[in-house]
Amino acid sequence: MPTLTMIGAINAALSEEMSRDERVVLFGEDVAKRGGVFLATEGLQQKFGPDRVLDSPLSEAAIIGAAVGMAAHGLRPVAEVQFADYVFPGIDQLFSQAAKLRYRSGGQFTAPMVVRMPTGGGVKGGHHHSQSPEAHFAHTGGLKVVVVSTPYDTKGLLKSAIRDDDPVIFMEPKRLYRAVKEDVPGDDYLIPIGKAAVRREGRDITLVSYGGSMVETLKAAEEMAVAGINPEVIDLRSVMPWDKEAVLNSVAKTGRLLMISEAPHTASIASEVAATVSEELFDQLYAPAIRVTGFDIPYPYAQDKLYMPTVTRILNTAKRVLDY
Amino acid sequence: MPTLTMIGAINAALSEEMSRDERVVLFGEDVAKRGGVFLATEGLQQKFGPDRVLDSPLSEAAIIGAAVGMAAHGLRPVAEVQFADYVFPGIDQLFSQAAKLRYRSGGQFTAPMVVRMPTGGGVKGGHHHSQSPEAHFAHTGGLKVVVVSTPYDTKGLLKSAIRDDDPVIFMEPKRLYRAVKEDVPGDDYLIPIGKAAVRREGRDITLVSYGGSMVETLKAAEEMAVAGINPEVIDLRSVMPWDKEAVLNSVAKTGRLLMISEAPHTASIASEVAATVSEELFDQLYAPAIRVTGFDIPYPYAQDKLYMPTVTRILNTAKRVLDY
Amino acid sequence: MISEIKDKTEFQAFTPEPIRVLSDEGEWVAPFELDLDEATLKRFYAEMVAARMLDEKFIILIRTGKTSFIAPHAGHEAAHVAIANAVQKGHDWLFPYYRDGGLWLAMGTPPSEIFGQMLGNAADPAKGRQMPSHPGSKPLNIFTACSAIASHIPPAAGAAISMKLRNTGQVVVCSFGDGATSEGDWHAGVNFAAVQGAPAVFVCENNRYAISVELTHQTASHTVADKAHSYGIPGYRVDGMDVLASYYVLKDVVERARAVHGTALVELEVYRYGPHSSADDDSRYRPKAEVEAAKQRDPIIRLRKFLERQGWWNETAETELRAGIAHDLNTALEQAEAAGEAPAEWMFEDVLSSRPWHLEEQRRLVLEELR
Amino acid sequence: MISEIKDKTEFQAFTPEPIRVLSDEGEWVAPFELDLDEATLKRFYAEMVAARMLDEKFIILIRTGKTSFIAPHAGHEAAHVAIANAVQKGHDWLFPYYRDGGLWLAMGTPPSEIFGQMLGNAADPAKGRQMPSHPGSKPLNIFTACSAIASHIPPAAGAAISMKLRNTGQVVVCSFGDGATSEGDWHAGVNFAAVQGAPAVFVCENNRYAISVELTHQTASHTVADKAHSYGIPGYRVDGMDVLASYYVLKDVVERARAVHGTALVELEVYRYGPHSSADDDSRYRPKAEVEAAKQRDPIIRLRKFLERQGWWNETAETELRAGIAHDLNTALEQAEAAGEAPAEWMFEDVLSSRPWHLEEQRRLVLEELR
Ligand SMILES: Cc1ncc(C[n+]2csc(CCOP(=O)(O)OP(=O)(O)O)c2C)c(N)n1
Ligand SMILES: Cc1ncc(C[n+]2csc(CCOP(=O)(O)OP(=O)(O)O)c2C)c(N)n1
Ligand SMILES: [Mg+2]
Ligand SMILES: [Mg+2]
Repeated sequence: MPTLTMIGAINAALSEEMSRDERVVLFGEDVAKRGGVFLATEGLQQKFGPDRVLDSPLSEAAIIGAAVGMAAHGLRPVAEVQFADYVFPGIDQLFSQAAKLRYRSGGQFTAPMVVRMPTGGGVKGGHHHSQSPEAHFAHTGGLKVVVVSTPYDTKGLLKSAIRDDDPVIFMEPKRLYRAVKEDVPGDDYLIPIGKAAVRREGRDITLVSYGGSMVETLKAAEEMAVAGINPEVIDLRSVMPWDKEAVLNSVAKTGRLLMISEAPHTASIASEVAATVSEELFDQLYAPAIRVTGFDIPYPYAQDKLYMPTVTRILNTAKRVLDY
Repeated sequence: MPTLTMIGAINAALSEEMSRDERVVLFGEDVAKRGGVFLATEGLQQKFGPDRVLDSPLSEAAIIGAAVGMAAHGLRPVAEVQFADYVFPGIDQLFSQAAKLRYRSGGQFTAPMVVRMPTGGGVKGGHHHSQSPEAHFAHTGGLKVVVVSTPYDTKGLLKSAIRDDDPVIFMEPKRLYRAVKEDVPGDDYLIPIGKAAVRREGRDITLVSYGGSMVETLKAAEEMAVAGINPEVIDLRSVMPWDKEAVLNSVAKTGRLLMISEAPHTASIASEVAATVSEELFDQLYAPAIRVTGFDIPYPYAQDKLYMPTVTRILNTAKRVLDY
Repeated sequence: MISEIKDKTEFQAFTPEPIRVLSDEGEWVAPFELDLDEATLKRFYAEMVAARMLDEKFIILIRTGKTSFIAPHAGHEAAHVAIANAVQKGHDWLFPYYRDGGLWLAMGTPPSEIFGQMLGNAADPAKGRQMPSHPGSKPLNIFTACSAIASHIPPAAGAAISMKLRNTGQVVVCSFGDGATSEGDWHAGVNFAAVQGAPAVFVCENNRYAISVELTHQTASHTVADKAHSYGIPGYRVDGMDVLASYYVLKDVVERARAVHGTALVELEVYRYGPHSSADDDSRYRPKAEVEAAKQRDPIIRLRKFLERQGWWNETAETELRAGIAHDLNTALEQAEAAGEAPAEWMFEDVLSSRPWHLEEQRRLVLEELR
Repeated sequence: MISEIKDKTEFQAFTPEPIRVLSDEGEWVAPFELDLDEATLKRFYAEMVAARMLDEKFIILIRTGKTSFIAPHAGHEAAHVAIANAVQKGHDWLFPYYRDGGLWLAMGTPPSEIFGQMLGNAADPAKGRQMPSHPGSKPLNIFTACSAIASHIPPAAGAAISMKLRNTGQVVVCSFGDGATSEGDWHAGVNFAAVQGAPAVFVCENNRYAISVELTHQTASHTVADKAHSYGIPGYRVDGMDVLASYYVLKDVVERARAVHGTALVELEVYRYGPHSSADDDSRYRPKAEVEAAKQRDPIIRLRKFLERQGWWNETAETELRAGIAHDLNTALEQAEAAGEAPAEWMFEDVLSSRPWHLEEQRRLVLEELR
């Protein structure tokens, strides 16, 4: 079994899906000749030719919007937005066109497309190479939203996204691109969109996270384990739809929820999970559901690491939940 | 004291602020010659001349972005986006420029500007004349967000917004534009951004809402009162920052929260308020904090009224909270 | 395929004056010979009259409270009929906008479906999801219109790129107003199509107003056609109230797009006789005299004069034509009305390809409330 | 004021070839006489050398791990120096982008501030908030750069409209790359400025690449200058590695903008010698030979040859100049380094004009953690 980084897993998924289905095309800024600024699409233009892997002009509206038209016309486009922060010049195409096409046409036209984007902080990228905009997508009916955290999941989820009949936003925490290698089967496998993964079983507290913050969450969990606490760790993997069942089952068992995400605090996925758990497990919670999140400020360059939930911050907050 | 509709209050606030401060300029699609599609700016070009009230080209990016440049250069622009749904082609200007200018320049440049927009449903406007995008703004550090519900507040809050040193998104529920008239003082008064209003005092349950849904919330409160229940009703008025203190004080008293908003459910202002209250008043809640919201679907034309929280839906849900 | 292109070298890009074939009085003024037969010209005429009568019907729908919104298209009929006749129906793709009522009809959409959409009821193939005046039809490859101005331009570019990549022999024709050209997405979409050499024809129905905003406040470019320079594509300026000029230019450009994967911009100079929409009062921003002057260029009267000159039309034909259309429209409206309201359950369909738990919960909440 | 404009009618918009004043060999090729004195030309030269040496310093910062990102500007120096000398410093406003390192310096920004920004430390007047290579300075009216490509175009338009509405006699000069012209916001901003007749000069530093994407994949327009047609404004195509051509055209255009509230587009044809950024490897997408060929047009060597021809420059002057600049830059860097890290408390400043409860809570959380 090959061991791959997340970048390798993306490349493998794209390559396999392009071989399997000739309707799959890739495009975006720098994806073709250069193979992407992170080299996620390296070698694919050579392999599949310039009609299947295209460099687009520098316009996210053109990229996302063209994907809608291609998808409606029968292709299976995988568009790349170079950084999640740059989705905003194209977000009307996601919201007004991609998300609403099936609905507004009464199911006549659809937009089966994937928009890949490197997301999150921790790479000294400042305001515009660090943001985590998943809440915007999840708040907009008609989109699915995946945020990966492991190479194995990345391959299986990207393949599912490409085969999905809905527009899927596929978010790749850039600080994990080459952070770890893991065994990734060379053959075809799918991971369903909407299903969380239990990364660690436990009974004292449920830590729910996804994407880049899974790293600190798992580290914090290990430290807790050393201290004799037994946390359960859930990786949401999809944030729209998110796996309520998995989360509720776990919290019903532990009675405590700590929700961790590096996205800004207010009106976030973390808010949603915390509010839902608080509502549905009102009688089963031993402590308030608490969030450790990014802050409601532009992402700072100088305090790059401090913006995201640190292991210390997770542990401090977990202590509040556990001691409640 | 003149009695004014919300439209009248907007017009009065703009006119007074323009008289008071010659740096205040207005622009947007159809605001000048036509006086706005809802006539909010009627007569102002005649009064203040074509250099202070401008028709812009049809581009929200141009409108919002130009406001940033004008504000940085020393004007106090009040830009209009014709419908909140159309903020998305210009949202990168809000997020990348307006929201981050003060921060990224280390406080050297600022963007004291107001972006007015008619928001919300109930006018048979379908997907693109009905949305309530406030969560997107509140999730983005560097912006303030006001959603008005009465003519009196509208005048006082719009004046505060114009005088504010930060970019303020000023959201006007279009179904309330001419719904009621009320006494609005002809002289200068301000309502602070960030302060909620208690619309009805009570002790059995706290109903928190804002904007258009205040109508149904207050109606539901009346029906509850008839049935012998005594609800407290809070109008947030600002959703960023929102008045946590006012909400917590009320729920600490009633022990029950029903949060009502017509914006989509997931990762919303309602999620934020429910999550925060659940966290901070864990021991004082008699029942789970529950949300009645819009749905996670494109806004439908045919079921225009059904999309928004109806009085029935509010009452049904309140019953669940009260009977818990 | 290239050999099939009829090369009307008379049609130059970037002409200082709009290209015309018929004068306001219906005289032939083109430097080439008529090569369309009587039947075709009569069809153009009938389609324009039907478009106008559809518009009149829309106005009645509003007056009688049967619909909540219309975007009057009287004055745009020549543009609509020219586009419909320049494409291969059901093969090429259209990306229209809300003011394309006449195009929707001329493409062959059953009028009962049009009325269904206007009523937002169960007769609407789009299930009452959008405001009235938002054309769309999968069988006819009419990409369902979206209210957000110019947001359909990048998707139109994408469909055309798909046609080129897969060499399907199809063409995209995408229409929009003059105001739309100011949006960033308009620029982004046209640029992407052009740089890919995608078979897309972008058609501006330039009525010189975006609601109340005059073209001179919209852009300082001399013509809309001039904007084509920005993308290295030809830009044609055409009298859009001259159905023959519009048709000839569009046909030529569409076939060239098909043959050589060429992108083009066509500006059709039209005028909207009515207000912007049923929510508008155009007397606030434009003088009545201007409207009356524009009507002197009326596309229907102009073609009728030409037909009469040819001896191909008379009052009897006119009466018959109008009676036939009136009957068809009335029947279709009755049929649509009979379908009844869009069921509430439709509200939660077609959001995604299947219904996740959260939509299932939200749906149940509404259905319980209705029970 | 209009009478003050020196009317160099030699400078035509939309020329088929780029406007040049000096040949690659430093010969005068313009159809008008030199009217700049020795001191001015020497200043242009010194500023270009300083710009180049700043770029070299940036490369050292990256190599030594002192900064995390640079956007090399070697090859763009003539553009930067021309812009800085065409404006009234501290009166006019600049809206630069990340590749304007040389402009930042030529405008008179203290090099210690530049290095402070590059280090993101306490010496940065912008408090370490952004990635390196993001110029800005309130005292110099340099609108702080934003990474989001073309997002500064609408604000630049807005500032220019403000200047016109209030008749301040100021001009906006806004610079960006060739890739930026594809963004919707570019179009929206230029269009708004042009239709308002705002005193804005939009300057494209066209280095023919947007990271790896060649201009031919960016747009099919013949030149960037041609895009001006879309807005009814003049578009000038200039050899941007010819500092005199760039200066003369910009000066002319800036003064015209000031006098008649005119908007214009100026395309400066440059080349970037280095990779796109410290994160790039340009050998993946462009041949070394192309880079070497571009260097034959080097703006610094070219002006030096001209100066030498005039008898105004020699090796001694060169050595002195470089030693002086090196000393200044080194001193400035030391000074900046000495300032130390940006304090963590800065993280929660300047988000809003005051700190609401939620930011106060978030700030406390971080400060507690650090304690
Ligand atoms: C993105 C967006 N902004 C604003 C509007 C509101 N609006 C609807 S139609 C219109 C004017 C459009 O004018 P034009 O493109 O010339 O088309 P016309 O109606 O004249 O045919 C405006 C501003 C919108 N629908 N979409
Ligand atoms: C909106 C946006 N999309 C994508 C990027 C990523 N990006 C950074 S620089 C760049 C290329 C810019 O090229 P150009 O405008 O020609 O300027 P140059 O770097 O060549 O000077 C891209 C795609 C960005 N910064 N902003
Ligand atoms: Mg128009
Ligand atoms: Mg470039």
